[in-house]
Amino acid sequence: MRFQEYEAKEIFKEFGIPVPEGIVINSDSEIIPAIEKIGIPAILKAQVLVGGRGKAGGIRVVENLEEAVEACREIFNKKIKGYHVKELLIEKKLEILTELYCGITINRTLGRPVIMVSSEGGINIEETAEKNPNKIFTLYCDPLVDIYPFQIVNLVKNLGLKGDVLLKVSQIIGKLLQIFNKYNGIIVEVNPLVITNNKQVLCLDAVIQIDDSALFRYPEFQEKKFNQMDYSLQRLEKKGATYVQLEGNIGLICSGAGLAMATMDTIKSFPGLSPANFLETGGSITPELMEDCMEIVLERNVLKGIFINIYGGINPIHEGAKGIARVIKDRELEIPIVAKALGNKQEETWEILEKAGVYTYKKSDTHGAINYLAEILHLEVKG
Amino acid sequence: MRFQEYEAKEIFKEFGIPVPEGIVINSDSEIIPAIEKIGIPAILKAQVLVGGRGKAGGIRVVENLEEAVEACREIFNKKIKGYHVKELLIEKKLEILTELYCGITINRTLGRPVIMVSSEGGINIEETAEKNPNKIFTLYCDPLVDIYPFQIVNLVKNLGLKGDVLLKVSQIIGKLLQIFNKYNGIIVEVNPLVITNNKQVLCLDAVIQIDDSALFRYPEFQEKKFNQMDYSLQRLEKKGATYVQLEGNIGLICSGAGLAMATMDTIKSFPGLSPANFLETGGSITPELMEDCMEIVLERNVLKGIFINIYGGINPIHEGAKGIARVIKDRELEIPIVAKALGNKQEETWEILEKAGVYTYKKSDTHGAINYLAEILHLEVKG
Amino acid sequence: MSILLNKDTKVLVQGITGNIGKTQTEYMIKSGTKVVAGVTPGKGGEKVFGVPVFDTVLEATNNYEIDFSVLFVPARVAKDSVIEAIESGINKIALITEHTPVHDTMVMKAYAKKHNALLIGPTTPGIVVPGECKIGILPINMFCPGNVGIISRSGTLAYEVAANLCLVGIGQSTVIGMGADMVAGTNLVEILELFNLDNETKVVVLIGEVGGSQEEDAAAFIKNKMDKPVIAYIAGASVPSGQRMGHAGAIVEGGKGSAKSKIDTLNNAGVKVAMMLNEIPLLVKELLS
Amino acid sequence: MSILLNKDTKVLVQGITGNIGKTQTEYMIKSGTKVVAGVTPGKGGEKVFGVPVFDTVLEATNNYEIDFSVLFVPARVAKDSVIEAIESGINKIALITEHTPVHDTMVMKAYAKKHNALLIGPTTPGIVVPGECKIGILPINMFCPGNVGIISRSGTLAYEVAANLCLVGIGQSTVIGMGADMVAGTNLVEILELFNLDNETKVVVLIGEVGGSQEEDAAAFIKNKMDKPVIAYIAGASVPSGQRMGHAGAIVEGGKGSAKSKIDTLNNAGVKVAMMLNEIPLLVKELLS
Repeated sequence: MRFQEYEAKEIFKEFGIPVPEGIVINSDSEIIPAIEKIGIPAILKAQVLVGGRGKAGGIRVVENLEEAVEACREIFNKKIKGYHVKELLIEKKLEILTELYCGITINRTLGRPVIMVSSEGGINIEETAEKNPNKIFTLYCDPLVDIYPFQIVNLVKNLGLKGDVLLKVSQIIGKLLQIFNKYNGIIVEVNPLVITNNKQVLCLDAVIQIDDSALFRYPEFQEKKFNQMDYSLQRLEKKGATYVQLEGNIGLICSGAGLAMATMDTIKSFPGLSPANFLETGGSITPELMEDCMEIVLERNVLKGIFINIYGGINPIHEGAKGIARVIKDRELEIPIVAKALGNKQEETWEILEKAGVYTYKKSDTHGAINYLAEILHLEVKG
Repeated sequence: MRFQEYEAKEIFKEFGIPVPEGIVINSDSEIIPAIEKIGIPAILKAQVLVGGRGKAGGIRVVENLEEAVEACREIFNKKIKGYHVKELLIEKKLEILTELYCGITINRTLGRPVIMVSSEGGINIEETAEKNPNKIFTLYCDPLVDIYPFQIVNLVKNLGLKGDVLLKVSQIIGKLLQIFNKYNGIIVEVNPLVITNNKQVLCLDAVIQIDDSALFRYPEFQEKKFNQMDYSLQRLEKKGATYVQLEGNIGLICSGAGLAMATMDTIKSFPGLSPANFLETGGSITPELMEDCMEIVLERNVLKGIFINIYGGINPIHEGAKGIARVIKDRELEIPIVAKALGNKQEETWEILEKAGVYTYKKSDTHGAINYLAEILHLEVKG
Repeated sequence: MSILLNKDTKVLVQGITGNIGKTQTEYMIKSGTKVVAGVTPGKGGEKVFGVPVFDTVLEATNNYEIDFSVLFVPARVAKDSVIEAIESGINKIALITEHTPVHDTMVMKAYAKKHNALLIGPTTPGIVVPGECKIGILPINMFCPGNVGIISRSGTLAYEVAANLCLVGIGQSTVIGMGADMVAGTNLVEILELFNLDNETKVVVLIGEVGGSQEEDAAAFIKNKMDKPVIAYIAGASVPSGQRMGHAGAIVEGGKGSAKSKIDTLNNAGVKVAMMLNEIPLLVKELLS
Repeated sequence: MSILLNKDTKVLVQGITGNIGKTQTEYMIKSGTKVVAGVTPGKGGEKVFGVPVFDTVLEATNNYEIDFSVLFVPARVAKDSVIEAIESGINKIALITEHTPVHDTMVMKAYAKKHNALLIGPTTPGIVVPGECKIGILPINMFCPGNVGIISRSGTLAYEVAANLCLVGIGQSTVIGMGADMVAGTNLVEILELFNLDNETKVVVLIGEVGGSQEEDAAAFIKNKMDKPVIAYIAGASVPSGQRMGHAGAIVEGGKGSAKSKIDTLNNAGVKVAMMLNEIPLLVKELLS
């Protein structure tokens, strides 16, 4: 789960981490009172859940009201890396001496949290990391042992900081680590972490992404996350499935993310076919989950056909088949559906699907199954 | 810091630990509505901060309203191990199948938390521990390693529990350990932890004592603790000193608990002399702290004399001396005061004290110093 | 021969009384696996398909010799259950459970390493020795005995690749799913090492996917230490990459993680990389003949 | 000779720039102690009585050889500071700080044990080698050189007993205060062992107090392993015992902890126990002559 910058900054504040004063607005009409409260010069920041919005024009410094109104309209009308801007954070522009970087994430191979700091904070941090990796200092955490404040001071010393600023930066990083640990973080990042001309240390940006699998520990976030989704996606997520809408013409239901990706690769290799979605059922297939999968796939009305690629390992595919059959019957579907369903209870599954009018492909090669679908589509087009 | 049973049960409830429904009353007049709400038979429990109140008559089972009113009056008029009863907890009496014991405390020698459980819960647990120590099962915690739920199940298995009850008891103990760790517990204890005839598991009693030195982590408790003290004691505690009122006639101010205890032992060995208090300054003597010490000692108006026994190690005793002198001057004290003040800055200290009219004893033997005080008192009595 | 598992391996099932635990225990027993005991706290004394159930792993290990524990427990108790197995002296563990919090996985991984235990998963489908036995959820009708070792980060892709090999008459020595969670208890390299030592295995098929740097590490191992030919496939080459949040992920991965990085690195290590699933049987056949 | 400390011991002061840290550093230097460096995070680059101050212990150990660290840090950072010292390779530590949370002390004690470090305190007054040097807060005018070792759970009682011995012409080899917190980093037995091996020490005075079972453990050690005579005094014999809460304390102590238990156990171990402070010099004199 990702948080908007202003939401992350709210969490920072709860932990006593200093952030600039800010106001969030949802519409043009709020910009003037916001600027009047915050003062000039101010920064307008698009609230979108992707990195690199600065380079994409999502951040603007304004020196007067007219400029603010204009910039505000421009940003609200922008799409940033495909995201509409629905909220804008207005903050006072500060006099900045130094921009640092601090990020906490997980090294997947080692299976350890890693704290990264650099004195080269700002929008070019990835470039710095690539060209001057020695400017990034890291502290790997042992998941079985607490990190103590002195270890963070030792890490931050590498940035050449002294006195009060050394302590303030170390304390902030200690608190970022607390957030990372308390909320099962995937990423907690501040870029830039700035030192102002009066030696204040503040987080100008704030990134928090937490582990969806740990959301049961934070019912308040779980609810928030579900509230951000539309209803059909919510139902799927609650049952452990994952859906991503794409631009193609073949609806897809797969059990397993790897299989889904391989299936998408294969579909794309057929001229004229492309996946309309990514859908991974997870390991808890029931008739109801399968109904929900069918419903969400059918929400896209550009489909030429549906391809179902499921295995009966942990999943009772014969149960899932009942859900598919029910949707076909209830909605009197006529769209061609090819299912490749193998593993435990495959015969039972085939029987149910065939009765419902689904074309079943009984061998294991996905390529052959999609070829079968292509043939059917071709026939249909002909007929 | 100790919590009353009902306060501890409030904390238990926050952690999801089941306790009987209860109502706290402060006066006789509240007993009838309380019993009407709770129902009959009910248990009346004196809220005092000592163990063994059951055997001292502080717990009564009542079968009807008249009995309740009478028992309530009796308990409110009682002193239990020296404590007045100011609050009474009324709870429904339950049908109990089994009484277990669970206590978490610190093994001082090992420096480790220890979880103790027994199937022989109830008022005779200490006897059981002495005569049948094999009926107490223990789990020592490594302060560097988390305790996992399965370890608690392994511990509780020793009590011969099965099924749901095994899980419920284990979960409760896991939560008691959470309380112990979260609040820096010295003792977290439930005796008895009961299994009812319908297989509910509940905490009939609740003991929580937490480390005063860790109270800075829980401002809400620190405030509560100070609010329970009268003002002069509060001032002392905030400055790191410890005061306990006693029954004797010699006011005492010592730097260090061991020295204070040894001084008390010595005073008692003189016929006619006995300590009026225990007062340990801690290691943060200032003129103001010493003034507060003098004031609280002088609150007892039965004093024949005051004995001050302080060392200048970490403590600036010459600073402390200024506070003593100020009180003597401001209150025009005439009570004889003997001070044995040695260590760093002893000469400066003697000078200040002597100017203020304090008898100084310049050798290190406390026995000699108290002998000097006895002589002075004798002279005074004579004079 | 096979790696990690054979018909004499004595298996414990943690979470044996749940729906999935019960069903899969039946499948395992039918596949020839020696399931000797099960554990579900609070269900001690019951039996599941004749297998005795205990409240704690310690009781199970006190009563039976256990070589391997397979877990079908809820995600929120996965960490506790894995550590219980390790603390009870079991040093091979497969965690089937999905949606385990990654912070819990990191603790388990560190704990297993500290105690020299092998933790496969979370979200592993398990291990199958075709024609002999299996632990986990792999449907055995997708597999057939032979000389190809399969290591896959994806569960269902492992089934697919094995079944496709069977279609052309190529069987498998051992098939093992690693689980594709953000952090895996055991990485690809550790299993490659085992296949490298296994006499029965002539060729290894490695099925990776985008994300992380396990495939890049595997490439280095194959280049430097592997005596057997390896065929690889990386799922997700044509999948549009998700929008990244922040920079931390990019910095820590240092350019690894994409399908392109993985494929290039594997190619450079002399591994034949199948660009499509259906190329795998052909490539394996070439190597075996 | 002396135990743990002598004039060549290179001492680090953590918390050197605070009021107490500064004052006590001056006293230590004047007493002959080799204070080579100090640490206060954020104060790196300053000097205190000529001693260089660093931000971190690591910088100090990178620049100086350190044998012993003495800490005058606030209670809330005591745990962090002690572990910093241990992690930086210092294996003798005295924590002067009072009011340290006991849960923090338990962590420090376990950490020290794991890393074979000796942690004296918290609330220790430190160690003095009369006439030579000291670490901590003991006022040196209370001590004189000689052959009696003193171990005390109370700080100021140690001063008193030493000064009283000096009054009758008996000096001390080393005087060490253990701190009387609920849990001590080092227990009495561990220091008795050191005195037992010290050639300079002819007699040991052990000053205990009510609470805990360290004196009972010490009695067992003295009975079985100690070659030198020990005199003991237990403070608090006549102090009314506080009201206990709950039963856990009584159960875990199993009858130990009272002055009576301690005195009886020590007597049974052949230790002469002074019932009053002023008996100590007489008893020591008897043993030395």
